[in-house]
Amino acid sequence: MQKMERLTINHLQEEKRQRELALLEAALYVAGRPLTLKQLGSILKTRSKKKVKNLAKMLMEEYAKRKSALEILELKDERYVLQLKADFTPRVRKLVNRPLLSAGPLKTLSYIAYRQPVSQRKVVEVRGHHAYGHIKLLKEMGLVASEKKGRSAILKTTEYFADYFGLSHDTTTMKRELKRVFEDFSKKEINQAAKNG
Amino acid sequence: MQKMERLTINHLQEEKRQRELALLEAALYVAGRPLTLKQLGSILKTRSKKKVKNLAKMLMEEYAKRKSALEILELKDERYVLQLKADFTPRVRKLVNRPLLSAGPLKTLSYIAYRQPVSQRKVVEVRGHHAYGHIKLLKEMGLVASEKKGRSAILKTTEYFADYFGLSHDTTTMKRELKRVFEDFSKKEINQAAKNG
Amino acid sequence: MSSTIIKKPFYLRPPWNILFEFHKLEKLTPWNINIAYLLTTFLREMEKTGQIDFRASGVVLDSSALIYLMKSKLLLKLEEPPPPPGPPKEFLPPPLFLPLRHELTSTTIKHLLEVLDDVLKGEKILRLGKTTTEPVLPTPSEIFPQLDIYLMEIERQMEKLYASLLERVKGTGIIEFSTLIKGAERIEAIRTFILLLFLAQDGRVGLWQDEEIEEIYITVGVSIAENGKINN
Repeated sequence: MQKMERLTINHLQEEKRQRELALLEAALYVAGRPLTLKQLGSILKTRSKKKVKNLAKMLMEEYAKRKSALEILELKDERYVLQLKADFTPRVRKLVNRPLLSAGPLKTLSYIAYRQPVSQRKVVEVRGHHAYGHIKLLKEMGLVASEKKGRSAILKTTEYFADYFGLSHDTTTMKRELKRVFEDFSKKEINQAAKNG
Repeated sequence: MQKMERLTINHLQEEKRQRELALLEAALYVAGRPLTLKQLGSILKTRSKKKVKNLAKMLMEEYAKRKSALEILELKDERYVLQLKADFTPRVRKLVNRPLLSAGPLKTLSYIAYRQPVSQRKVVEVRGHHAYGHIKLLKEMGLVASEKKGRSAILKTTEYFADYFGLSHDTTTMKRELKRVFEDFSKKEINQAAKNG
Repeated sequence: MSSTIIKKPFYLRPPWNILFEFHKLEKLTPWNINIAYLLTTFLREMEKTGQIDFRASGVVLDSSALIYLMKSKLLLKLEEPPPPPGPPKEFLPPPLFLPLRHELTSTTIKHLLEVLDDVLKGEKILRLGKTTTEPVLPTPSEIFPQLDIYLMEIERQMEKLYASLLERVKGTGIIEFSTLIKGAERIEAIRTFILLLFLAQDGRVGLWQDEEIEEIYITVGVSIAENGKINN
């Protein structure tokens, strides 16, 4: 009888855990951006960061185990995100219903993120006249915001931008984080070039 | 020896199938809307609807088996969609805070939906010159499609638009639906104003 | 055969040989050649050996001059101001590729209808505006509603401007707006333009604009009525 009870309890616990994992998955799916332990905790109705972290790790492992096109990543500051694995991007790109930015606007975005706060004049000087169109697009997508300062407009990335990439909201920290990303990228480029060369 | 070979072949086939399932999953995930067998076939690079259908069913089963917050459904006219199970929506709704479009483009979209099929010239006349940019964005997002008619472009909303707002794919029915909802809405507004006034 | 004939003259031996072999000279850094030392020792050696050779002295003189020239050229080169440092090369970070993520958006059909209401109001205003296309020109009160005195004077001002126009266009019958307002203050130019609109409405002048250069041409007198180009 005692054994039966234990089995039932285990079973109930397992069911509860499954539900919590699904709730976590639901949160990450609808958000489409990195979520903090706190945000996830509020969905799970718990204040225990440890619990959320454990569940997030479990879900990550579950995703890693099945041969899915999706992945859950842990970003800095204990944030988690659900996204498509990068290798699938080229095959399904055409199905995306958002204006996907091409390399030009993405370079302008990188530059603004890296130099912010930066005047629009400076961005156009460095990136050329096409940058006007890029800036407009980036603003429309909510990735960049501008502020009037005298005659010029000062450009900054938005919180949405920071969230999208799992970067810090604090500009100084974010710039440091970006520097690291760019450095990693340059190294990869160099390695690639060395391999190809 | 023969057995070994068969095992290898099975193994390779299994790997290929896994890759195809993942690709299907990737397509449904990034689209975020129902996709037809044809659309899915073009991603899988096959014209065999039967093959796509089989794979879609397999993926559906796989999703049903794990206790996921997501589900794959087959809709009528053989379309498939990956979506959040309805019971999870209330729990995670507060994480959804990004509008589909900012106010300007949304206004232009609403006008096109209400007056469709409508000439681009007419839309620009009513909505102003900014509408050119809005129309471009709406087309890129797959919400609006245009058709050349002489010198002018005739604008219509797409099936994606209908799916997004839960409207009929048939334009006439959709306009009727929109009008009805709009009238209900206006009445409510008037009542509200009468109450407040 | 005496041995003196075979023996090379002293100056073809190092270190003086440098002064006789131009091709070697060009390969050396001029600053490494001590001319004073070479010349002093050359003279001393010549005196000692008694081999006085004016041709050799001439070549030595020539070489020394050449070395001096090389040295001074280098000096001049050094004096050239260093090229201004180019603008520091801006670091252009690589593009940030956006990962693909599904995201539910918050726009509902209710939002769509809320804004539709606005848009349809705008459409209605546009239609109303269209039915009242007459008169083409704004009434004076629309332009300067608060300047009553100015309005009272408007007739007088129109006459004044018209007279001045007749005076200025003389035989040609046409004048550019920019010429008309040359040297006038901004407010004066605006006033003149408004008066022109009134005159045009009365059919006393014709106005047309070149879209490319944005110049406005004012035509005055009978000829306007004949050439159908009047554009209000």
